[in-house]
Amino acid sequence: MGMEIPFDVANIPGPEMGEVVSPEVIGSYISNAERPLLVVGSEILRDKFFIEIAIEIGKKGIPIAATGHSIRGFVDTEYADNVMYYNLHDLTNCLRDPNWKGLDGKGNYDFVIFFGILYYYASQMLSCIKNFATDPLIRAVSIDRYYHPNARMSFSNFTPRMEEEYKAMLNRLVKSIRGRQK
Amino acid sequence: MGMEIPFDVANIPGPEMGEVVSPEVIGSYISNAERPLLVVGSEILRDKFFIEIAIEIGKKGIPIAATGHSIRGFVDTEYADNVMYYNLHDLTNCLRDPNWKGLDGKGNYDFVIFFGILYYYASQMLSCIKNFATDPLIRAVSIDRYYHPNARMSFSNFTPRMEEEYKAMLNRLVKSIRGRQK
Amino acid sequence: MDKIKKGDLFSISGLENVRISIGGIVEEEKEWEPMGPHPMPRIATLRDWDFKLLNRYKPFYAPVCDMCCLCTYGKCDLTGNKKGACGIKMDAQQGRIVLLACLVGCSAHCGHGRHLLHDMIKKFGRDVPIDFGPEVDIEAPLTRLICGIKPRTIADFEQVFDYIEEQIVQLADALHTGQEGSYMDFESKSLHMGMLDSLNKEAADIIQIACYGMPSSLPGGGPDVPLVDVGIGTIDTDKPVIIVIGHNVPPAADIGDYLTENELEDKVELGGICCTSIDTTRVYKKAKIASALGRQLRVIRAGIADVIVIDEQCIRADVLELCQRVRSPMIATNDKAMHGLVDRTDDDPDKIVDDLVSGRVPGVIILEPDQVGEVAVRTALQMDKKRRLLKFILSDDEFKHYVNDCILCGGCTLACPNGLRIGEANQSAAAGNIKPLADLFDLCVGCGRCEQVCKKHIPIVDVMTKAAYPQLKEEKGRMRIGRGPIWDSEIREVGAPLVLGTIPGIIAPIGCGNYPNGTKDAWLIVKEFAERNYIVTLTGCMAIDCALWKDEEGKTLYEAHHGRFDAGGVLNIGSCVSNAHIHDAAIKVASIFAGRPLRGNYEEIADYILSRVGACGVAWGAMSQKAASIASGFNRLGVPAVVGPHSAKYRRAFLGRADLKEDWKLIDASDGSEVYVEPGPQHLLVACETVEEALPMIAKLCFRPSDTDRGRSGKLTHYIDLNLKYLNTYPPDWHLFVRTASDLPLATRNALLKKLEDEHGWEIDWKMKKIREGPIRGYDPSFNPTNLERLIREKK
Amino acid sequence: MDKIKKGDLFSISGLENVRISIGGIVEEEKEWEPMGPHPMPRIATLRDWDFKLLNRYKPFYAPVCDMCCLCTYGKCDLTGNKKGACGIKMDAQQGRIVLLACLVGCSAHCGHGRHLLHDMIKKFGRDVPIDFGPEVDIEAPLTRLICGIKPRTIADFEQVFDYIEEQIVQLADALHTGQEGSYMDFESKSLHMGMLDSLNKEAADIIQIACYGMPSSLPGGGPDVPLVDVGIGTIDTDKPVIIVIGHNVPPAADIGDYLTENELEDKVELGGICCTSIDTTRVYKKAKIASALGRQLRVIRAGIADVIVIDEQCIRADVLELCQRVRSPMIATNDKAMHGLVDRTDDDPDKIVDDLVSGRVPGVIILEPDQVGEVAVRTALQMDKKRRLLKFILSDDEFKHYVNDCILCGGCTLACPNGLRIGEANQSAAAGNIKPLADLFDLCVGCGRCEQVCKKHIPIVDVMTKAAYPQLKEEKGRMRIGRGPIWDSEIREVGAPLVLGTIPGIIAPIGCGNYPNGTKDAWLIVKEFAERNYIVTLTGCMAIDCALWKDEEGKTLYEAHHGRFDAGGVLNIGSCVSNAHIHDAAIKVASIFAGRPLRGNYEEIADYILSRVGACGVAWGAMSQKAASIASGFNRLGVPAVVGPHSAKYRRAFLGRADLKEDWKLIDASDGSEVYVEPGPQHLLVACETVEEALPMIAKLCFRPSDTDRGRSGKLTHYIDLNLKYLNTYPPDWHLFVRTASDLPLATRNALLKKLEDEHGWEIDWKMKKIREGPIRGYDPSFNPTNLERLIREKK
Ligand code: SF4
Ligand code: SF4
Ligand code: SF4
Ligand code: SF4
Ligand code: SF4
Ligand code: SF4
Ligand code: SF4
Ligand code: SF4
Repeated sequence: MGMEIPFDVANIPGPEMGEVVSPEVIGSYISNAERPLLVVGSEILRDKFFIEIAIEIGKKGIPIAATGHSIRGFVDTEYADNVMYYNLHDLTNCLRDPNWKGLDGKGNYDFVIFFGILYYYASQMLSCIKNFATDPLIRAVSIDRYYHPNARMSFSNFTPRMEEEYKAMLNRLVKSIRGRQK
Repeated sequence: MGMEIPFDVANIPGPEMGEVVSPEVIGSYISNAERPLLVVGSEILRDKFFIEIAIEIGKKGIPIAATGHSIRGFVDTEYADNVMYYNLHDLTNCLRDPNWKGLDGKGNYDFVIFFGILYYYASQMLSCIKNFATDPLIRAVSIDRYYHPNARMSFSNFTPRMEEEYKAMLNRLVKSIRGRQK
Repeated sequence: MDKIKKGDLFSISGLENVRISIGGIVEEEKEWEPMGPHPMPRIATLRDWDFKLLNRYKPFYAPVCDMCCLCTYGKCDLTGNKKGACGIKMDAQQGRIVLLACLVGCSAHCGHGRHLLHDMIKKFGRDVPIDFGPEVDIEAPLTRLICGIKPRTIADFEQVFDYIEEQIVQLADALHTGQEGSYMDFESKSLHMGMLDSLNKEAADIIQIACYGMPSSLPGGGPDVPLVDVGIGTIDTDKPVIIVIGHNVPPAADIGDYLTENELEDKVELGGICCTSIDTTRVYKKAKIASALGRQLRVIRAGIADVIVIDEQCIRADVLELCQRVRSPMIATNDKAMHGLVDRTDDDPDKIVDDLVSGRVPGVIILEPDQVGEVAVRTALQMDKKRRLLKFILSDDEFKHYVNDCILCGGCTLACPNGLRIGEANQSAAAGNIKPLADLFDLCVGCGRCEQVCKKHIPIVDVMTKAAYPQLKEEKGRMRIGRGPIWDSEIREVGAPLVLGTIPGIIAPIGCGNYPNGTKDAWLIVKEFAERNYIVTLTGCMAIDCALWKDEEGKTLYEAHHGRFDAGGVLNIGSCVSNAHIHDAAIKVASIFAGRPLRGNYEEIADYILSRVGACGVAWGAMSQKAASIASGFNRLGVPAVVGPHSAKYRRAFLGRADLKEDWKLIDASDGSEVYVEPGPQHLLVACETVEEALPMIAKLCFRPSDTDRGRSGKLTHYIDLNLKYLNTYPPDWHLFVRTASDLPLATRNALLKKLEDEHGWEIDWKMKKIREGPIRGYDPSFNPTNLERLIREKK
Repeated sequence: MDKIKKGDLFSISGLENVRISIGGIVEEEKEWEPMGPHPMPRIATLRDWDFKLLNRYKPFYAPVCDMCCLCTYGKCDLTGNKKGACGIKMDAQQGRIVLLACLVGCSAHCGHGRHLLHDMIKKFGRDVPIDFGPEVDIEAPLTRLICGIKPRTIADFEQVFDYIEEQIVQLADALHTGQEGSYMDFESKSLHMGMLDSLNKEAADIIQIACYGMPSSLPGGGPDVPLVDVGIGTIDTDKPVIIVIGHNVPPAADIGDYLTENELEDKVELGGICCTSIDTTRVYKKAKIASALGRQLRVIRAGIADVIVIDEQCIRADVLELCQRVRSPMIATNDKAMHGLVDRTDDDPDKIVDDLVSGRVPGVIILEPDQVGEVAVRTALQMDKKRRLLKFILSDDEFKHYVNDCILCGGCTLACPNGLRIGEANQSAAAGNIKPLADLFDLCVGCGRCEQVCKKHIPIVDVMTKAAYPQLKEEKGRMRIGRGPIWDSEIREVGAPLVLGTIPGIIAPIGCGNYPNGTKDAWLIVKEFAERNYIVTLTGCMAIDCALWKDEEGKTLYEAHHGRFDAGGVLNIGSCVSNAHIHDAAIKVASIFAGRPLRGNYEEIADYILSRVGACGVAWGAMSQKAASIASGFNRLGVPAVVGPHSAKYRRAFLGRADLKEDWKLIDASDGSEVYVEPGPQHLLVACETVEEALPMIAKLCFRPSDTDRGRSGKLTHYIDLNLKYLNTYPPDWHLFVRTASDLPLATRNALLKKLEDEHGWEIDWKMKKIREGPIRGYDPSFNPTNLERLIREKK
């Protein structure tokens, strides 16, 4: 069980709650994943920094599903490589289907990173993945400034005062991801 | 939040879950309590050792409410000092009333120790105390071989193989309680 | 009257264009009884009565969860009686959850009853008379009491269900986010729901008794109902076996009919699980009871069924998967539980049987009960041949393999609702001693949670079953079939002794099998009270489970005791819905013995029962939402209940405070004076940790302010005696129930007087053998206790 | 017919002893329409239709909790789709919870409707005719469709509620532990519940329109309904103020009557919160709308009410405590929400007023609506004087003190459902900049959770209100009063453009105010679609909230747009129950425009709507259980809905898979051929993260297979345009909706053809400006899409 308080304090789902881990742990999981996917939400638009982080992750060969209206951020930055709008509900629904072909038609993913998505909506989608995307297992993690109990792994809560620490974490994360063939 | 798995794995009540602590911590709380109360249940009858522990605690000046059919253990051991049968539901109902007069007519308690009570029944009563006996605050703890999330403080789970360790914990607990005027 | 019936259409000249349907034919009402003050009470009608109860027996809450997740403002954290986003506090939220449980429970009975009524009207017509023979005049006490209706035919229950359904929906409305804010009002609503549920049950059981000619006071009924076989061991697996599961008997009845008509009664076994099995024995003589709910998983997994027929309620949600595992085709017969199957109602039976037998489909839905018999029986006959060689009990080798595989990780124990220590038992078995494992069999409630978490994929339930197999094969009990209503003539006999207290009480063990310690507790409870000359009335799973055990002479309790509603009787009233007859018995005491008006007069009758009828429900294994509403129904009528420790998870109890004098103020109806009385009954709903604690508690909750001294001395005897026997000590509160020396049992009077003097500081007049000072009140034989001001005859 | 009415009693010679009550007068049915295949459908009746929907729009589950706590076998851990002790798996359990939510929601409407009917019959008699004036012939489309009944008077709705109540209870039965095991069947049951709920709402609104003469197609109704004031700022606090809260209008109507009769209309303010306020404006001209649910806490705490009258639903559970805090006496008028108060129905008004004004009691219960007016008004008049000097808005000093006290611990943020960063805003305010705090006011949903956890005991809500006070005082909007039914004549006008697609769709923003980002989203949604010539039909809190904002010219959307059911209209249909008229409009398109039979013909009509009527519900702030059942009701009828992100906590969505060709197979009813179509509508129930995402999604869900090319090109225009506007890019799936070149908007056709060629590899015949290869299907103007085999006219 996690030791952190969920960002929404009553968001205690049950016996299985995500671990709080360092960026490097997540980075290493991403590096070792067969088919990782980065799912970004509209909160990445609150600061150019976050779009850049997403793009940096994308540049390491990781496809991006842009949910909410986050796609604006990529369009505005003119990054169009391997990024695609998807509704988050729709995307999660696809993820739970082992036969889904993925964004590239090559199959489903095994490691999913949530980034910049409205807390409670993200939490519910993580819950779906945790409970139903089990065979084969999809690991879903969060790299947001919230503790996400429904994620397998998550950072802890950051207050606005800790914004710089959080940004540093994201930089560490990017650094720890091994680039891959796209 | 606790780090232990509840003995009943789905017994996750919410954001406030008891701490796992050492016998000495509980002992010191008991020692410093204004009016502590030991509540024992029928599981103390499974081994004479547990009755003796209860009696030793009782001898430190702490009154005992014997719930379930645990009173048999005291009668058989001929310990009758400050021990009284009480139905656990009834007792908890009294505890949540700030105006209750207590077993001795001198008023309600501020620190309640659960010992040897059927896990799930105890858990519910601890939940009642946690949620409703808040003004003035009653701290209820468990010294059973189970992790009790609804208790303020609790031991962790012991398997039957760890019976000796558990007994040693109880001995340490007894030792750490300061005796008081009865 | 023959010519016009409800539902009829006729025309009136001048109105040819209009068809007029008859809604109801109302016979002159004066005929039987004038209407009381509260016919068809709505939510607020009996609220004053509820608040009287609730002020004495204050709702006690123990949350199972500190959060609320009922709307998307949430989840909300209510820990420490905080408010959620909608403003609800933890206490009200708990009341709301209790109301929700009662809603689901009450709806289950109502849904079942209404469904049954539709089917019965379709099969037998609207005019099936309600006539239970010469010994039952008051055919439907709850219906009269609550609705003010005297039902003549089954169709008269339509208006009863109309009323109940409307009220259920009104109460469900109150569950919505942003409605009720007071836990007291939530509880009043739960009590209302409970009362409706009692009415449901009466209606449902009366309808099925009337339509199927189930036992009543006709010959062979009542105390004389026959015994049937109970237990997995009684099912003859050499024959094709049909197992019915659930609560709604028509499909099973149709199977019985088909077997009879086709002279297959001795060739095919018809066994059942849960209440359907009890009711099947009431309609089909050769039916057997395989088990109560607690063994359901294991009976199915044992693979004895060549076909399984489910109807509604208390069916494992994974029944289809379980059936597939042992290749038992399944027939679902009710729209409430369709399990994703294809609806084959009205399809050709040949095709259905063929699809089932070939395994092309794992099961089918047949919603017409009268189409079930043929398909079930023909499928069973064919499946029996196909399944004969299949083995579902583990082989010795498999067993050994599994117990050896166990790594004692303890995962199963943490998953087990009863915290059973399976790993250690496996270890013993691996070392050659299977007893610990076999012993777990009865402690296990058969839920299957353990297996799912075992990292070694040990089929724990099968392993346990294997270890217990020798004893399981010998699980052969006997039970009376459900007798239905208590006779008016019986009430006439026992009315006085009950109210005066000389029959110490009616003990009603009812409901499910979520026992803390196995089925034997059920047996012990019945035995203890029957032997002490209480009247023991059982229904549902407890009625089944207590039949599994035998005394030294090999007799079950049903065999060792008579079946009369009289001292020492052990009565199986029937399935869960039949427990309405226990309410009815209490109501009839008030009506027949005490002459209280019945019609639309709930409050007065409940007040009477609370003060005078020493009845106590026991739901030792209460588990379901139905149990929640059943208990609430008993409670509103003034009948307390003792429940097992799992029931603390119902979240709410009704506990009296013996230490608060003000809570025990009654009125003497004779003169309006206020009387402080002993706390009798002390609680309305209380859990005990162990059966040893429950036995004296049950006895205690039989005290009533109206007890005569003779009655009180009898009750005291049992109360003290059960304490001494099971707790090795006197109860700390026995003196509260002493009003006068003659309240004390003669045999021990002196010793008890001495104790009162020594331990409680009472003043005893030793010469007169009288108590001078001490009791809460003296004994006044003319005391006419009530809680209702309006019943005061003459203000002093 | 005058002489015999339902409920009448008369005698027949020879049967003097018997009274016959008339149950229902059934006029010759042929009169209007022959009965269709499914009158009064039961659980299993429309299951095939449900399974069709569910196989295309597969239930998607996102648990809010991984455990189940519904019975005492539990809690059970279902994580990872494990089974509970009863055998239920996580997926079925989620379906069960959804059914539970729908049950509570549907019961709320049914409980309300039935209650209203009782009160209305009592007040106005059974014979109030259902007559909505010359423009409305099909008075009750859902009632005709589902029940096969054509209601003539309000009493005819008794049988409608009888039917609904019976079905609700049947469905509640299925919630019991050990019933349904398949999530598909749970969802079919939820859809059934949703359908019943739509019927509830229609019945309730028709009854109140009929009894109170609310706007319909009589003069001054329909598009011509007047505007009323909306917003806290519109309440004149210099007068005595009465605030009504809830959903059941009779008590408020009685207040209006009393004010009118006593010529107090200009002396006393009658304002309301939630749906009661909307309905009050439909019966009392001078009524104002203080706010929707999201501001309820703050309106009460602002202390503007001299008396608060609650009825049922969407009332804060702590309303009594809130009232006491600002010394507003409270009158509870409904047995579903009694808040522990004393029932004073039938008591002397003088005494009640005196008790309330003196503060002897914090509130009273008055269950007779017609007794409420006098007490409420007289109390308000007296309280106004007493309360005049009280101040409930923080002083500048208090405000400063509190914001300075904040230690930025973040506790409030963790407690806040929207995660609002209050601490930082306090910090700004302490430093002199109150804007961040004031800005939070609209983002806050007014739940009060933050305050309870603040260790510094900062009254956060009051602090925020203080900061926003200047803008709050200016919160003055205008809204059309609820117009009720869409006229048949309007349908005749728009039927063809809607089905052909030239009016791009009906957008129905409905329901609660649990917005992720404040009320302005509601405004934006309405504005965007109204300006694009969609028909925008609103009800409930969204109808209120969108009225709070104004354009540059100071006009609200209701002022800037007409109120006709026609392109570009912005219609307030009414309170939540009024949204049945949106179903009705879709049904009438099928019936009036397409001539489909209506009576008892749900499946065919739903099939028609799903394939041809481009309607989309928007419940951007959906929060309650009612919203769950409302959405399910729309969905079963074939209308998709877009919901806000909080709605992911409803646990279930209905999502189509554009990538699975097999899911989009339709039948051409003309010849029975199978046609693979574009995914339109792609989802039945889907959440969007932000309003920017929702706008294109709503447009997308208006595609229908039946669109003509002209219609399709219009829809495509808006879909692409909204994507470009809010997401800065083309939608990745726009090409799926292109069947032929003429589907493409003329203005951009070439560019789009180029994109199809370049980006999607389609083959374009550039000479003919035609598409040679690429689309899922070609455009066939004679295509007659259906999902129902039985509708095939002639098999090819
Ligand atoms: S109330 Fe039950 S379902 Fe809801 S969060 Fe708590 S345990 Fe989970
Ligand atoms: S019903 Fe109330 S307490 Fe429960 S989740 Fe909704 S707002 Fe929170
Ligand atoms: S099946 Fe029996 S042993 Fe296994 S978890 Fe359930 S009660 Fe425990
Ligand atoms: S979970 Fe399996 S391996 Fe672990 S103790 Fe239980 S039976 Fe043994
Ligand atoms: S007693 Fe309980 S478990 Fe048994 S059949 Fe009845 S409701 Fe089900
Ligand atoms: S209903 Fe089923 S899953 Fe829920 S607590 Fe009961 S046994 Fe467990
Ligand atoms: S009242 Fe407003 S700020 Fe406070 S917790 Fe609720 S939504 Fe958040
Ligand atoms: S909880 Fe109170 S002190 Fe803490 S940040 Fe919020 S307002 Fe400030």
